[in-house]
Amino acid sequence: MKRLVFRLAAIATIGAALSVTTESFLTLTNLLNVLRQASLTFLIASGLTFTVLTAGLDLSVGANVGLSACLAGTVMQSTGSVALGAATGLVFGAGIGILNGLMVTLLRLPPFIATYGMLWTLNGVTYWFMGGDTIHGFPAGFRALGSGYWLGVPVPIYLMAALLFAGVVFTRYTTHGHEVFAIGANREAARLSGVPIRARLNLVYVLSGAMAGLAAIVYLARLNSAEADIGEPLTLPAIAAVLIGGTSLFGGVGSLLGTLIGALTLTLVVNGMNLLAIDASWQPLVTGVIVILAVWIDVMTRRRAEATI
Amino acid sequence: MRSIPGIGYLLIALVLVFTAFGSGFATVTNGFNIGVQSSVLLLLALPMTLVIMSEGLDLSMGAVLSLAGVVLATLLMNGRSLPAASVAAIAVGALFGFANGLLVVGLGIPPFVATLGTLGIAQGLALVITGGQSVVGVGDALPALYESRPLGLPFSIVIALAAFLVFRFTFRHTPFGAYVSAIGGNRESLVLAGVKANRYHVGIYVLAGVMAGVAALLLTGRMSSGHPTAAIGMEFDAIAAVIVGGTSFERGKGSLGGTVIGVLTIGVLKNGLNVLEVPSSLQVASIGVLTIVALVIESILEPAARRLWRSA
Amino acid sequence: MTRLPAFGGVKLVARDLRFAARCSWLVLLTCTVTPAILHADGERIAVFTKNQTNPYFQMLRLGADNAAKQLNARVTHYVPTRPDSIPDQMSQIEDVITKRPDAAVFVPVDFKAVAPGLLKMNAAKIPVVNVTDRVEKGEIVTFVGLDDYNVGLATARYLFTKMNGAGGVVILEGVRGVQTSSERLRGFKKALEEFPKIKLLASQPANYQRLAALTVTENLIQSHPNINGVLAANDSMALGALEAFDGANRKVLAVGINGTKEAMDAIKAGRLLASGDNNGFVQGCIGTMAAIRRLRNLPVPKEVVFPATVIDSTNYKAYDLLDSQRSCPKWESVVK
Amino acid sequence: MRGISKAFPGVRALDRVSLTVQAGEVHFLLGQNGAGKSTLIRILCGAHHPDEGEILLDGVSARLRSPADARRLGIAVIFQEFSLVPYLDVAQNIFLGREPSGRLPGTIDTRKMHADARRLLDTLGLRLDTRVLAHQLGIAQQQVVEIAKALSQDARILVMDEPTAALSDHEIERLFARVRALKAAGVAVIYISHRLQEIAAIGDRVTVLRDGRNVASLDAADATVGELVQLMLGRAVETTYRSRFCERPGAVMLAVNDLSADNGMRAATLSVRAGEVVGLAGLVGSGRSELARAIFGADRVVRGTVLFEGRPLAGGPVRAVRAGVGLVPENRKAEGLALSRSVQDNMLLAGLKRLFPSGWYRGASAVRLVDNVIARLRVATPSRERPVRFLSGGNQQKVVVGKWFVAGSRFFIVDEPTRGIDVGAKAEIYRLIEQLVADGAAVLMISSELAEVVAVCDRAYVMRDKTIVGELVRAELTESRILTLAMHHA
Repeated sequence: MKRLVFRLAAIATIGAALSVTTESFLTLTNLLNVLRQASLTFLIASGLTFTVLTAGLDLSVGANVGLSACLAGTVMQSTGSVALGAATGLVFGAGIGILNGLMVTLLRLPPFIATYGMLWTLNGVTYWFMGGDTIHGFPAGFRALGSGYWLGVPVPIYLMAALLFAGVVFTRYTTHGHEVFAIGANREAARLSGVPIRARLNLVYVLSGAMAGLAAIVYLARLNSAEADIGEPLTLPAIAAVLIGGTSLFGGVGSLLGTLIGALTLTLVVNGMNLLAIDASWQPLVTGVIVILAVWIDVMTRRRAEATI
Repeated sequence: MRSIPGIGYLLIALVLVFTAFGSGFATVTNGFNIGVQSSVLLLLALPMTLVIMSEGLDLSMGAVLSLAGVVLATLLMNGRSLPAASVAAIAVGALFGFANGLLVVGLGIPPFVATLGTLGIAQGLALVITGGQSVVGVGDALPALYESRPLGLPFSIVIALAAFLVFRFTFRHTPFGAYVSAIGGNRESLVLAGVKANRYHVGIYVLAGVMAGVAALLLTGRMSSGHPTAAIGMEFDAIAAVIVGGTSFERGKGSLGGTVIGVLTIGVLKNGLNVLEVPSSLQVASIGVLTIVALVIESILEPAARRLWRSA
Repeated sequence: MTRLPAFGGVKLVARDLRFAARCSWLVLLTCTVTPAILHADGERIAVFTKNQTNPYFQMLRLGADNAAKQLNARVTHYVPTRPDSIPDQMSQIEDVITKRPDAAVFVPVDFKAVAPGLLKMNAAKIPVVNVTDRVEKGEIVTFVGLDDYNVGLATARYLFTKMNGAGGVVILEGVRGVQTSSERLRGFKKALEEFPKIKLLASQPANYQRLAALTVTENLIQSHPNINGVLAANDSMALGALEAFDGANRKVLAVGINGTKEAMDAIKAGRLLASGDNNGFVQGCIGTMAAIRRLRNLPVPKEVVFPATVIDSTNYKAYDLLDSQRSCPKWESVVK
Repeated sequence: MRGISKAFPGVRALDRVSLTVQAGEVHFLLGQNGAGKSTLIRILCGAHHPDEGEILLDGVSARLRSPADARRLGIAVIFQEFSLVPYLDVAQNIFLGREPSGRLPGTIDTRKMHADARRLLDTLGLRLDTRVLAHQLGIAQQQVVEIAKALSQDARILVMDEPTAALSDHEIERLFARVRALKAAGVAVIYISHRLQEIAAIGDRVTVLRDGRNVASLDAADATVGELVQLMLGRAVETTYRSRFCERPGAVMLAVNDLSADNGMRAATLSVRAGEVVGLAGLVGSGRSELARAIFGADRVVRGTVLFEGRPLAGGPVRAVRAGVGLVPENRKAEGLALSRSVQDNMLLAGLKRLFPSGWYRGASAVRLVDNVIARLRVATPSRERPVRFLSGGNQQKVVVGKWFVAGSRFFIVDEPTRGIDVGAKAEIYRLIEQLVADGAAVLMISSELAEVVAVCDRAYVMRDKTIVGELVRAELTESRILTLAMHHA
């Protein structure tokens, strides 16, 4: 818990600084706007958190969102049924997750190189499949999922809350959740305690893929169109959110609440930069610095912890 | 490492297929085309081989190359001499290489996250310096050098060959090559042998940065301008070439010769697909699939060697 | 209804392989048969475009295909593997030169950086028609494209008049450093000078991407409650901005440029006010026709610049066609 | 080396140990596992730093801060775990860090390096192409290359840790000839081995360590095997090992028949009955842990069968745990516990499937069970939330055993249960084992402490060269019988 308090304090300071410098920051609509943007990053980052908990990583989430959104959009257009389209997106997202899982478990490939190869393969397939076309014009009801309001609160925020709840239940109140943490903390000890390593790793990568599929549907609704390069700018912020949230790359330590806080922190910074009219080309620089800072803190806390063994 | 890795046969097969189907593929000019196009990639893939052999990864090479190119072009535009501007570009590369080294070796940050961070920083700097514009007016010293044909070969091919020979010499005939394999294979024994392992480990990343600077010379000469996002994504082709060439992530297994074959395989694949007029979107997917296939082959061959080792 | 690209894609690949086979057979033939006879028709045109992802270039490629079919020539498309990648386009130019196409329709990724590539094509005596982004150096048969400055100016003027010359407006720029976005921005700024009471609240780049435009606009809405108009450098960004305003339950007058299919639907539905015509399809047609005319030694003007027309709810019908229904206008009707 | 002390969190490895070695002398260093031998060696070669004490070279205090210092001072070490780099060839491995410089500055004279390497290997009687990569070598060949690597440093002090463990008689003879030559050349050799008969062959003096303290230093001539064994074992402080032994063992719980596995162990046959504590004794490298891992399914079985309560046990640890088998691994920190997680999380890990078959984890019942086990095993921890890394060695071991309590295991394989644990906690572990067996469970205990095997086990199997070479029933179970079986050479 100590780690989360430290991160909440960080958000409060950024928020305070912004509210002082721009008067439009501390308005309800802006806060809701930040929450909605953060909820989209959180969608992808939540699935990613599980892979990082097992000391692995899924670099293909961005490309996964791109392909799943295009496929879902195409099916939605041709069959006219939103449900079928959404199902396609989720199924394809999870399917890519299964492929990643198999590469990590059966072929025992280092997770980040396997998913890095998958990232470029998916990019190629999406470009070829779309061939430059875009699919647009989805029914209003569906678009509400992305940009609609319910009781004055943007819909994606409910989705974020539901996902957070499901994630916390999974990590704290299911045996599989505990086993995922154990695999990350000490994989050999978990194996020798009868934890089915392969099954859990596959589960984790399927979750990551499925979350990317879900995010694809929400982006589809929010953007009201499917384009080939929709997923390209999403991978780095998702990884940054997980790391800023305190989930350690070395596995076994972290939480979904932390990832949510990470997503919020990142979105706040970008929102702040926009409000302060800072040129957009500074954003990759700032994100890069934040990622390194977050991981450095993770390494330092880990070193201090290890010193006591 | 001594025998031709399996990928050598794939390269020969590709060449045969493209010669049969693609008209104009098997001509001298097209051969030079492949050579010129692959030379920049080889300059990135050579140091990337050493990085991967030391169980690391450098995602920032593409962005650092673009940044170095932009710095080079800006200096040339303001009238600086070619040698001075070139030294500055290579210095920028070395600086980012050193930063990567510090983050990975000094602070112990996992390599791909550290270099993901520096990628963002290098790309950000390039965008900020140029405001997104490409930098032209680099004068004619660099383009002339690039168009020159020492020994009858295009300049960039000569540079790439020279780089390969230098790397091969240092790898074979100086301790550096053995130490890189030791850092990946059994780092503790290197330390116990009294070698300052950290120094060499940082050196690997500095070398990657320097080569990105050198590659920037070629790319800026080729485009006679610098562009902030010119080489984004090239680091993936470099990593793919190294893996396809048989270098593995564990235990310091690596071969520079294999990497050269990997680079040529990708060069031939791209060129051939162009000559065959296959839709280019398939080209990106084909390189991704090629990498995964190479990884699969390696993981199948590998366990045999790994089991022996574990029982020792 | 958009045709399903998946099947189109497969068809494309099959046709290409057949084409490649035929082509190699053809080359053998040309080595034996004197080349002059061949040039009567069936010329081979190489079409270079910037990326796979922007619908504008997809329209341009369709235009080129349509023109080639009409004039019995053959077209092959070269698109960089990585969107907007300069080295990729350079490599493709070099590869294509070995294939010795009869002519090239060339949309440079970066109008300054790809000059060496153009010079190589000039050296190889391949006539080049420059489309969309005007190249700085190198010989070109003609330039076919839009006067981005004028279309920016006309579109901005249209928006400001609809806002009866008053209120706050936000500009969404394209990819910084690309000629089309800097020219269109210059046009927007010129229009602002003509309407003193229009206040420019903010001007941010959104890289011609819909998602970026959505996020940037959402944030701008927070800091500028009184936005009345959105001036976007292309349709994707305009529609992205509209999504943001929908998300904030607010109405706004928005205009874009390119006249894409999606913009037509939005204008028809009354969501989008207007779109500057930069019809990629017609540019593809005229560019290819110019190349073919040059090969058949027919007169080709130094440049073909389309007038700046603004498409709105009154005249969108002429542009609201399905891809399949579109066909190239006659050369004489466009080139005066 | 005078008055060397070194403590790691939880255990005191060396307590004011002194060792004096003359030039031209082969000095044997004896002691059971965990007696502090390898820690002393790591201090000598600069890998560890002593808490107290100093190292004198030719009477002068030497500054030994890093391996580089050690090498400069002419100290060379052959470690037990191999230090070869897999993808470098033999010559590169031998001269790692000391490559002969070539004509140009900074380059290597590869021809000379390979020639020197071939010469060294010849003196050790190994016909080998020096261009072969290390990962392609057999174990014995790797061992010889390690020795060649140490000899090539023409060191003044040479340390050899179990050099002959995997060598044939012929290769051992060549090695001894080489050692005698070094002795004549004035090199001081520190030789660590369990093969006491080698002392007579080349030894000059012997120093015995036990539990991190000097026990005795004497000339090789007047040291008999029996006397040395007594010194190594010493009279363990009278701890209450076991009150009563099992008279009427129950049904056969575990039956292993002609078992071989991919980790090198081969053709083992043994059985364990309910209520019994069966020992598995043998020297380092005799394959005991490998046998345990094969039974548990941690390593792949190549031949033979494992029957647990009549049913075949195959398919990895998942099936073994579900069937009721528990493994307390030799290396607690690496294979037994997740150090960063709490006592409760560690204890529950193996039993999750059994306690919550539905998959829903109920905190309340979990807490009750863990508190019950903590009380029963008397685990000294301020709270069940405490990360295991802060516990002492003994308590960490109790948490591992507790893990199998929670999983309801009926058969416990314990590998070196009391290693690196202070004497007081050892008695607790023995009481625990007795409690397990009293409840009808069965225990297969691997231990290198012969006194422990004799005092705790109902009967014991002895292993040598990766297979079982004999079984000693209760009556025959004495330390010397075990040792002779374990060391009897060919």
